[in-house]
Amino acid sequence: GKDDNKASTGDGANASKDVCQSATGTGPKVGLAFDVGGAGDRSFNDSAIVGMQKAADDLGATCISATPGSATESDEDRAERLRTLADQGYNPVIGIGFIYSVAMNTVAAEFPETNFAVIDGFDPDTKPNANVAYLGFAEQQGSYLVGVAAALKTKSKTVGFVGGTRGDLIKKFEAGYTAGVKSVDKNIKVLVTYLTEDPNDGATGFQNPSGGKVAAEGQLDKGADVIYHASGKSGNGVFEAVTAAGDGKFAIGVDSDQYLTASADEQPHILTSMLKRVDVATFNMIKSVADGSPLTSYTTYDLAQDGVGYATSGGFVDDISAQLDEAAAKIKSGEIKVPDKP
Amino acid sequence: MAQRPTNLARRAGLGLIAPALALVIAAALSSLLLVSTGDDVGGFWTTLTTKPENRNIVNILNYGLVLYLSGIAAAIGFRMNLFNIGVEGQYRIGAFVAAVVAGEAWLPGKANIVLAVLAAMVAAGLWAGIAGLLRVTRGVSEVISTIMLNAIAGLLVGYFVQKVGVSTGVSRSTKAIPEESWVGGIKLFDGVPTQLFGLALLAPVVGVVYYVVLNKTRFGFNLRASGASETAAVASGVDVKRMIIVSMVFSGVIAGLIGMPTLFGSAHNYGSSFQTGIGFAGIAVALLGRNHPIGIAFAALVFSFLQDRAGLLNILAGISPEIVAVTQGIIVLAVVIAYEIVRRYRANLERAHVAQQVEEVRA
Amino acid sequence: MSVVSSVTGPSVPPPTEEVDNRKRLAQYLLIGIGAFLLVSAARVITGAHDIDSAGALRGTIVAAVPIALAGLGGIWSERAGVVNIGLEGMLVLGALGAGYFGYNYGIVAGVLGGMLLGLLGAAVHALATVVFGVDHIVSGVAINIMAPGLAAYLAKSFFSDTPGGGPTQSPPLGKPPALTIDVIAEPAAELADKHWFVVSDLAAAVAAVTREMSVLTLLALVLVVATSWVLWRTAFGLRLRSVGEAPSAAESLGVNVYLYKVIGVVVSGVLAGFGGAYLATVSSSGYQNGMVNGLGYIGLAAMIFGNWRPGLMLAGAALFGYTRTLQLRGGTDSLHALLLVIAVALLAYAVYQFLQGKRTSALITGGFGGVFGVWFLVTDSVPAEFTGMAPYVATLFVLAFFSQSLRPPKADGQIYRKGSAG
Amino acid sequence: MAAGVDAGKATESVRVVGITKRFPGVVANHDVSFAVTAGTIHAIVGENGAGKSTLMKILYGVQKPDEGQIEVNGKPVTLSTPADAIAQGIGMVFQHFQLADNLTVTENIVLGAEKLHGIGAAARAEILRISQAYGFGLDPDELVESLGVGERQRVEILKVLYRGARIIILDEPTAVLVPQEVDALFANLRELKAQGNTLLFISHKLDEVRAVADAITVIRRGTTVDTVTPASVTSRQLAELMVGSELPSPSTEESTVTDRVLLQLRDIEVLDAAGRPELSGIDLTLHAGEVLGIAGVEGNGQTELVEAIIGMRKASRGTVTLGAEDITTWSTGRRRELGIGVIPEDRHRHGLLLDSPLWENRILGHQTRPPSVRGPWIDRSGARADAARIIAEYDVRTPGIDTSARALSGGNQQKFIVGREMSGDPQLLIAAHPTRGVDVGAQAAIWDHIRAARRDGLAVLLISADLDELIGLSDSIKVILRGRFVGDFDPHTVTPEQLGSAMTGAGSD
Ligand SMILES: Nc1ncnc2c1ncn2[C@@H]1O[C@H](COP(=O)(O)OP(=O)(O)OP(=O)(O)O)[C@@H](O)[C@H]1O
Ligand SMILES: Nc1ncnc2c1ncn2[C@@H]1O[C@H](COP(=O)(O)OP(=O)(O)OP(=O)(O)O)[C@@H](O)[C@H]1O
Ligand SMILES: [Mg+2]
Ligand SMILES: [Mg+2]
Repeated sequence: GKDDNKASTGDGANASKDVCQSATGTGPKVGLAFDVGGAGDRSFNDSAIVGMQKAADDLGATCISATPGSATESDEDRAERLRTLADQGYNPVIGIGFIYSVAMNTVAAEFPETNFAVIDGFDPDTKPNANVAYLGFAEQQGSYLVGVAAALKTKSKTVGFVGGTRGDLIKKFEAGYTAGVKSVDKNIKVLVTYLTEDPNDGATGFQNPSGGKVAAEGQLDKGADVIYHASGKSGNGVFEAVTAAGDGKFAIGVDSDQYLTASADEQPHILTSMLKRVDVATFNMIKSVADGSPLTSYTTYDLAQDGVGYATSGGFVDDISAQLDEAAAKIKSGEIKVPDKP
Repeated sequence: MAQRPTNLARRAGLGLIAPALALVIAAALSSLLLVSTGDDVGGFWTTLTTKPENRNIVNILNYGLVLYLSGIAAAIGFRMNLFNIGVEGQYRIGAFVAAVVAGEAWLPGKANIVLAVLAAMVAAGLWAGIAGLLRVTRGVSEVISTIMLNAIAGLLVGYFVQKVGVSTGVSRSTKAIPEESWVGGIKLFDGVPTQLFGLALLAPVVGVVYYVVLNKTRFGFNLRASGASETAAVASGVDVKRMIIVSMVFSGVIAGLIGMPTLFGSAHNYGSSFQTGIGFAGIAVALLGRNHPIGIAFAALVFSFLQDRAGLLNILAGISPEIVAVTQGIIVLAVVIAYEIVRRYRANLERAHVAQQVEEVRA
Repeated sequence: MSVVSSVTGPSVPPPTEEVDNRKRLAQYLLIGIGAFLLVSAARVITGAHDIDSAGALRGTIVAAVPIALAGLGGIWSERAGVVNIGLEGMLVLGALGAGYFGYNYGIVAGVLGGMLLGLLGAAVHALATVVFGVDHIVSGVAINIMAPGLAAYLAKSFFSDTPGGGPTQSPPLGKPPALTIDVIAEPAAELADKHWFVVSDLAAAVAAVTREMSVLTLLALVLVVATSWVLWRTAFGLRLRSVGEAPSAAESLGVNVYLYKVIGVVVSGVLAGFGGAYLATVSSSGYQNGMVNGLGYIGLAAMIFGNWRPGLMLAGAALFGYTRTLQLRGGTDSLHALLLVIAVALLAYAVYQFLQGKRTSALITGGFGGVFGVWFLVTDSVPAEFTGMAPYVATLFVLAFFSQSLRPPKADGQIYRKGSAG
Repeated sequence: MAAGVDAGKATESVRVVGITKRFPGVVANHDVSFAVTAGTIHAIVGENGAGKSTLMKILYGVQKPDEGQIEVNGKPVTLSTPADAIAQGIGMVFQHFQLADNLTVTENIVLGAEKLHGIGAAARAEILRISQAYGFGLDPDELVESLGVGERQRVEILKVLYRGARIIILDEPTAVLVPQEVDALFANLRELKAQGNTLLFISHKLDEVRAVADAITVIRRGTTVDTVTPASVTSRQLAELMVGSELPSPSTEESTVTDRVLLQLRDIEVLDAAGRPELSGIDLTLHAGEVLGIAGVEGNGQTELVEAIIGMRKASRGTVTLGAEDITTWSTGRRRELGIGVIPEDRHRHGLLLDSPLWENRILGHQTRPPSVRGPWIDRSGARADAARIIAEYDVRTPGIDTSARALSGGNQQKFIVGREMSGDPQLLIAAHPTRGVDVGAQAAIWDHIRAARRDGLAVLLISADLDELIGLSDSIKVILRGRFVGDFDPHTVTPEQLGSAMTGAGSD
């Protein structure tokens, strides 16, 4: 259905009122372990909090959130965080970000009674973990859709992609986006820039607005008029550059509906956002525990399950929603197989 | 002469007063900050003062020993008046190379470990050697070169992980080390999930070697002499250029070991969740420990302890854990200031003593 | 007496400072012009027009300014004899200050606030190093540990619940005023797009500085010039430098050593704070945790690169900013074109060395020049994976080839105690 | 007797009464009282560590006295910083020059006195004027780092004159000067005196003190012993006033020179960074049991000569042979192993690890030889034992071998270095200014040790600015000028004046 893909969420405004302070239910006690930065990123992490909020409202869930103090953490530190949460009787314990995969693999074995989940996670070894759910997303599918949007909106036949760190995760975004663009017009040029090659250097990749700005300016100067970013907060720089470039130049947000959190003068330039429904994944995990049938092993949230999608806020894509939904339908039906590697 | 024993007694006392004083200052300032932002001071202190659980003790030891290696690596440079900021890059090069070598498992079982560790030492040593070479041949300040080499190391490793790495879901890492080449942990407590990294025992060994080489050998003397007074060293026949390169390389060789305990003890591959920043922490640890093998050990434990508690702070006390970085910084400053005050006082004692002797001899 | 002095006096009186400076200036000018022609030629030959496009140059300026401000801070502090590794931390504090004051009291207050927090960081450094005589590096490192933690901690209490902001980032800040002179910028831009030899390059440069030129950028440039004037042309500067060269001599002439050291450190903090504010307002649109990410160290490197002098320091910062910008602008082809520039430059330098009679070094330089030349010829772009290293490798190469005889202030990093004159 | 003190107040430009200065544990000055008549040259003498420099530093406001008053021109004053002293018209030339190498002569002079003539052309002109008035011949724009010792001292004096000081203190100004320079200096002093200035100066060289001073105050162990007029005392009596001991004078016993050639330099050339020769055509032959003295104005290649012999500088031409070995290409380390002992010119930079204990300093320069090392290992006990031996044999005044070198007075530091370089039986001893700034007692001891070494068949290369020392100790003397040897002299016949003129190129050869 059409509306599923358009449902907008990840409204950062919610991030501010901390659900873990307010919630007072009798439902599941949820332990949320974030990566550096944590709640309030108006994106990925806050999307999880939105899901948590829903669980608090619908299931009476309560929660505690734990965040690292420094970016220089080891898997031991992460494991200890998860342990402490499990130890305190939180269940489920959800790691927000694949960075928790290794730690989760260690700790899950220690607490067989607790249910764990890792967003974007994976099992680093060959021993399957009975009590861990790996909640992945078909980012390439969502990216494909915004790629189609970009292709339909570009006048200069040149679009751009700005990635944080060059790693398999972000490559999925690039691959889907490029495929989407090419599906509309093979001749549209896709400029690709990554802010760093060092996958362990999140700061340069995802907390680097000035870098994102320069990268976007470079692509704009090369004629790009739509730029999709998968670079966390570096995206702020992309928005800034695109806004400065003036009318007819657009940026595409990522993870949550970034139109809603953009400043007033940036909003006219935010074409859409690739929605990664971390909130859905989070809520489902909590619900599954509440229902006594906890999720385990791999679940991929794709278009079909409303796990990814695109945002319509601002109404810039209303005129092309037909094409977008058609593409979405084809993907769901499997008619289109979206590549997840460039 | 008469007051000499009292002097000694006072010196001994001073040695203990300094750190205590420092910790008090640090505590006071951190509390002040917490109060000023309306955070739960009580919670902060209960978290920091309650005895860590056994598994936390193990974690603290693990990280502390790793930090110790890093601290020694930095200290070698410092003793030679070389400001080697490059431990971070050398550590990552070493860890990556070891991970690849061990992952390829050209040799069976334990031999594989030895080969990988040696590879790490060599790779990191050579990487550090670049800075030394640039310094002696081209007069490039090691401060610049190591800063640049850190960045290059990160990018190189990142690139090669993408190239040779295997995909694990959404990220890449080097091939996993075969199980027979893992280094089992050492069980400190029963019923505790965490164990002491087997290779963490490298730390004390390195510490002893560091101490012996530096204080008991000709080489160590030359190194310290070059650090204390380059001119005097040259005049007395020390080949300072050689010493610069050698000490840079040694510093790197130790830096190469930093990643080993984790690599063989828990991670078993080099991936995107492999810890960064240990090299920089090592600089602080070395300075806090005044480049002395024992001092560095204390410093490493303090840092590791705070790091561990930081993880709990916002679960148990709802305090944002960044405060711990502030505490660490304050501790470093407070300690060196306290030590400086004591040092001056001691210098006076000694000078007084000298003069007193001089007077006696004259009289 | 005259006899004696004629003996002890060196047979060839060394060139005076004046002449020295003028010669140096001329040299740099020549090198600059040469480089410019070279780049222009490379651009025309390779068609990699982004190598000195207005956008690239503008990006370079914006990238270089924070580095240069940190480096300038370093010069003030180390000329007064206090090593300042803490610049990194002071940048962070500056960025936070800009975020807090900028959001609450407007952009001007923001910049001033950045300077203020930088100053506070420096005050700690001054207290530790000058008053307590603590090892300068220890104090600096401590500040670099503290500052990011403090910033992140305070950011949480400053910016949570702010519209458009969050626990890890300030709300978007207003932009400081920027100058655009369309009457010049427009035609210049057009001319630049013609891609003519030299002309278009000049035009691009003009266009770069006439559009969206932030007043903060201009202020930064003014500060660089002002610094070299104050430190090398005024009595105050003489005293400050003397404190870094020979504190006990200074004290024996009635100069208040501590005072000037403190001033040097404090000014360096203010400059670094300004750099942080620039990051948060011009380079990007607000404060954000982790946004400084090592720039302070790069600034330190720029200072050493510049041999503790503002002019060369600026060159170092520019070199870094330029290569970093090319990379971020996806400059696989621009960097490829740069290979040609490097190759020719090295070969030219090799010839120069040869004429100087330095056969072996000429051979080595020439060898490298050849390598780069071949690399340029056999490839048609630098793999994107490697472009990230450009800034760092470039810096190392420049230092390695034009290896300087560094001349840090003589008492740099030494701890001075009152009353040890004589 | 007590010339200064009795003179009428009106004509006194400086009077100190009951000055006491205690340093942690040391009484540097104890109840020091004396007065300086305006327009006179007043000398202060006393052994190392007697408290002369401290007293002067107090007069110049560098250090505050614990007790006592200071009167300048009849008015009581408190001098808590040099600025105060300068304001009172006091200027001081320190024992260890206070100059910034990396600044120009002008910058060094105007520093702190920028108010007077700014820092630009006006100041430069004023400096030139003074420089010419006193025949200093200084180039205002030159970097101090490129100046020789004599010039540096003239810069120091110019600093004082530039500020219009009327009371001028000079702490051991002649220690580093050759006779001609000393004469020139004294000429300047007399001229300054003639213009009504008051001068206070310190020296260990009692003859010159008597030659120039109007009054002499003797300090022993921090207190004023007496103030006398030169006419009323002999140098010998002065020395006895100072130390209660006789004034020693260097003198060789019968020659012990053998015909065994030990050190041989052939046509040595050393170039500086810019490729200009610092040494050229140096030929030298040194026999076992011979003391070869090198005379020369500082900065004419003595330092380079030493560095070329011990391998710190690579000779661009020529050969160095020690005994049978051609050591031209050897490293410093190997050369010293072969048995070269060095008493360096700058003990603080080249001779000691100031912050290391004495026993570790014993190892310095002997890292490859017992008793301080065994194979690759440091022989701690060996080194400690031998350090203790040195302290005993060479009368180094220190509480023990664990004391840091910095805490010793320069004289004692020097004695320790001499002892160290004598051990490990060297064949060649290079002694550069072995007794500079060392008091008469210590001087005598060091001279004895050099003679002893000579008797034991060592070859000694003696470099000194103290011509009496050279003449007294050497078997033959070479004069070095602008990096070349310009004359050989027989110490038994040559006079300091002859040497001096050869050193300054004014000589007939
Ligand atoms: N800054 C100081 N701190 C502690 N003690 C000092 C200091 N300066 C001097 N002293 C003490 O005061 C005594 C006098 O020192 P001073 O330098 O005045 O001797 P001096 O007469 O100048 O000797 P010399 O003839 O070698 O110059 C020294 O023996 C030393 O013990
Ligand atoms: N800043 C200081 N701190 C402590 N002691 C000092 C200081 N300056 C001088 N002294 C002491 O003063 C005494 C004499 O100092 P001084 O330097 O005058 O010795 P010296 O014999 O004159 O050596 P030199 O001839 O090299 O100056 C020494 O014992 C030294 O320890
Ligand atoms: Mg003295
Ligand atoms: Mg002396």
